[in-house]
Amino acid sequence: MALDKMDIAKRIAQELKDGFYVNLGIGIPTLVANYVPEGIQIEFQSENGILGMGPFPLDGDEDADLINAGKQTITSLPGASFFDSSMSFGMIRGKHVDLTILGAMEVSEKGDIANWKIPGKLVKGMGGAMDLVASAENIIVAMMHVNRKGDSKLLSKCTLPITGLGCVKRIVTELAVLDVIPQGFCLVERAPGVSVQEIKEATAGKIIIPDRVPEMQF
Amino acid sequence: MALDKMDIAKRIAQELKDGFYVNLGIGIPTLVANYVPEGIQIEFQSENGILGMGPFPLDGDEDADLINAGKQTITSLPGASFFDSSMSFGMIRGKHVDLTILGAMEVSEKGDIANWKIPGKLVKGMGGAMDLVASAENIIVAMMHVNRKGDSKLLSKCTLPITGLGCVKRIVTELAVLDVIPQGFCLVERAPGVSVQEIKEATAGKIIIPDRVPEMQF
Amino acid sequence: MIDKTVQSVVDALEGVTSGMTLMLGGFGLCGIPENAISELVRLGVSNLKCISNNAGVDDFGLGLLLQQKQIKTMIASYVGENAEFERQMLSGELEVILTPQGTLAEKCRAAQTGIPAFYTPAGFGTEVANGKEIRTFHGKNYVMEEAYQADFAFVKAWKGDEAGNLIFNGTARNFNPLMCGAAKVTVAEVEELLPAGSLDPNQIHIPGILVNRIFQGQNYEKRIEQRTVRNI
Amino acid sequence: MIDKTVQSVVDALEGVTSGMTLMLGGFGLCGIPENAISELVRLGVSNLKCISNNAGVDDFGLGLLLQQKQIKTMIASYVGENAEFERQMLSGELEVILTPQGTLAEKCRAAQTGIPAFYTPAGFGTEVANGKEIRTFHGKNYVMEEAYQADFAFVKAWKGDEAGNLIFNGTARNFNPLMCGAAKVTVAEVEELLPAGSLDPNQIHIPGILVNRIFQGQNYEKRIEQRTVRNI
Repeated sequence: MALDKMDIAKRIAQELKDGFYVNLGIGIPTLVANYVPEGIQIEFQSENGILGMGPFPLDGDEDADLINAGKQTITSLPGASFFDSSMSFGMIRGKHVDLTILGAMEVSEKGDIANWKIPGKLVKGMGGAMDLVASAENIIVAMMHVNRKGDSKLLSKCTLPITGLGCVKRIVTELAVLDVIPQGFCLVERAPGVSVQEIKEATAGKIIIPDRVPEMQF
Repeated sequence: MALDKMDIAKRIAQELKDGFYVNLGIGIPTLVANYVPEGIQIEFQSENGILGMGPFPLDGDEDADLINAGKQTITSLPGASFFDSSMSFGMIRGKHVDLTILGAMEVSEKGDIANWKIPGKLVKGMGGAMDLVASAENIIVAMMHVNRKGDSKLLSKCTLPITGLGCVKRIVTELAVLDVIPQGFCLVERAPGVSVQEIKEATAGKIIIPDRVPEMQF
Repeated sequence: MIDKTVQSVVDALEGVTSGMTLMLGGFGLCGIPENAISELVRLGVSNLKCISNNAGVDDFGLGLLLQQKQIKTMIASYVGENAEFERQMLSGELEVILTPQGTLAEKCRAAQTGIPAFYTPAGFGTEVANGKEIRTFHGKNYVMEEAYQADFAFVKAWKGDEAGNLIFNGTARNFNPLMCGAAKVTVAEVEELLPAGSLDPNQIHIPGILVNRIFQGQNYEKRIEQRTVRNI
Repeated sequence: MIDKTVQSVVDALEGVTSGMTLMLGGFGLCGIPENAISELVRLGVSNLKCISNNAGVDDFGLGLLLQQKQIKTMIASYVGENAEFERQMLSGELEVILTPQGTLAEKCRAAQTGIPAFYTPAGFGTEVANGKEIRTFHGKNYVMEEAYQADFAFVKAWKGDEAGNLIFNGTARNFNPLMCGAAKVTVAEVEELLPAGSLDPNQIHIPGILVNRIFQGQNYEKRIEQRTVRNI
């Protein structure tokens, strides 16, 4: 059975390693913060200028001067720091952030990502996405395998304007975990009950199927 | 009579204008701080990371963490700030410092300055001088008109390795105040009792002598 | 101490005219120069080119200038959440230049610090790099980006002193420090204006040399865009 | 909170080997990483390339490494006040690369923030620009300078916490913040190491993400190079 958004976030949370600084995009990535494995220490960076971001505040504790990149009210944890946007993107470009998790409209088998613009529709802007994907060593995309029209979002080549080239390392969808390798999308894990055939059919780009494709474990 | 170092500093202090941020080099320039005219507000920047530098501390009040670019112990005035070297030279390159006063070994009639290296002798380094002269809009050189061997330091072309090109606006020596103009050194003022002829003889570069050359006023 | 205080927002904005390029601090509605924006509306200056990470919402922040059609060109990284903005952009009344957020920050900082241009990996291979120099360093591709040039920068700080020294609060810091000294004239409005000597020189985020005018702001609304709370 | 503390200077310098490129904070003897320098002497690593604004004095700071002939290449802006340095330089034992002070600072900051290269006016028309790209922006000439690449950065802060957050004091700040995160491994020594949460997040000069190891320094001498006092 295909995963829901919570499950996608839960699966991605397994990628978190002790001591990681992590930047979470808006949408499914934000949910990952709810599933940090026990016993490991993670710090969340929000590119508008905080490291050591905590949970949403309690009702009445909101501070207009303390928000995340999604403009939501947040809190800070002990050991947190605030900084300006230049320092924040300095951390990102300087590869000090260990893991970036973000959404995508399309990913190509070369690891290109498109997630900021649909020509002819309203363009809201790339925000920090282009800086993040151009800089991070370790990028995980959280997205649905197919769009609302039923078309695959894992393509041989992106059709939408590019956000960054050859940068995506791993993709977690409602159907599968896939790695971007030189030959294309390599199927790493299946969602529980989802067949290799289903994933193959939902993937328009070149997909490499190892002999054994384990189910995700939660 | 030729000026002494104190008088050179005193004459340069007349160039200070209300609201100026000023960077003082080592040597005669440092003395300028002692002669800030009454009624004007000046802030001194030291490129190692302080704005609002005050006088030397009283005996016993020295703080190892509070020095100027000459590595001397200093104090800070109300309204002072400390910052890192990147911000400090950002101020300098960004033309936020209004006036730079520094020493020189040679100045050319094009406004080139040489003050960091004598080939064959020990080279101590340029410190912040190259940043300062490349950036400041307003550079005054404080120096002796001739060197110890009696050779002029105001030349048609610098013989020593250059610190910066075409940057010096005004020169104050023990003999005169001169401006660098497109035609060469323009004599602006004479030291009290010093003749135009003396200045002319001490100047190897092209010198322009206006009809009237007033004596400096103190 | 060089005194940078002006008595009112009216004095603070003296010299602002139509057609100018303005920098405005803030991320979303967080840390925006509310007083300066109100005064820009009152002045009615138009044909402005605004550099700001976002464009406000319909009835707050830069949205107030959009309502009056005072902005001709908007340079930002993200411009959602604003229906009037959308209408003007789609009708062609408003020119929009979208810039990656980190590049926008660095272009401000470059202007502040006298760096005319720098290289960044952001935008390589995208339409953002069109017409820009591409260069390889250590096997990776970078785009050359130039410093902004602006007439006025409007920033909002938490505390400030008469010497123009500024301290920001929380994530309201964002682009504000980078815009100080990045334009010909920098105007800072503060929630609390203090005598020189009140702030610890170690804790000053922006030294007064980068600020031309400072004034005590009034009636801050500090609107929250996405009030989000937890239940436990 | 990600804990960056190590128990001793020995642990802090684990992995330092001969031939490495090291960044060392400080201006003159102000704000230098005294403990790290002592440990480098004890380790006896040699053939080092050191990036530091100055080279210490004969018997303190980087002068201690020079005494043991551990430095092969010195990148600095000013190297006076050191007779042994002079002797090694003149004899050709020591290679010296002199760099304008602001350029040195910005090359560190570029390494910290993932900017591979930038343009600066400093050094144009001088031997510092030899072999470097020259470029004109808005009618003025600039030199292209690249980010440093270093193995270890050793910095000294005033206060720090377990998360690696740092606060510097006075002009002992200088190059220290810019070297944090500018090398593969950043080691911070502090006069006072505090539990996470002890420092105001608004007042942190360098966030812990830019520091890999932090330790409580010992026996700071904090020598003054030019003790200068006034008489009144």
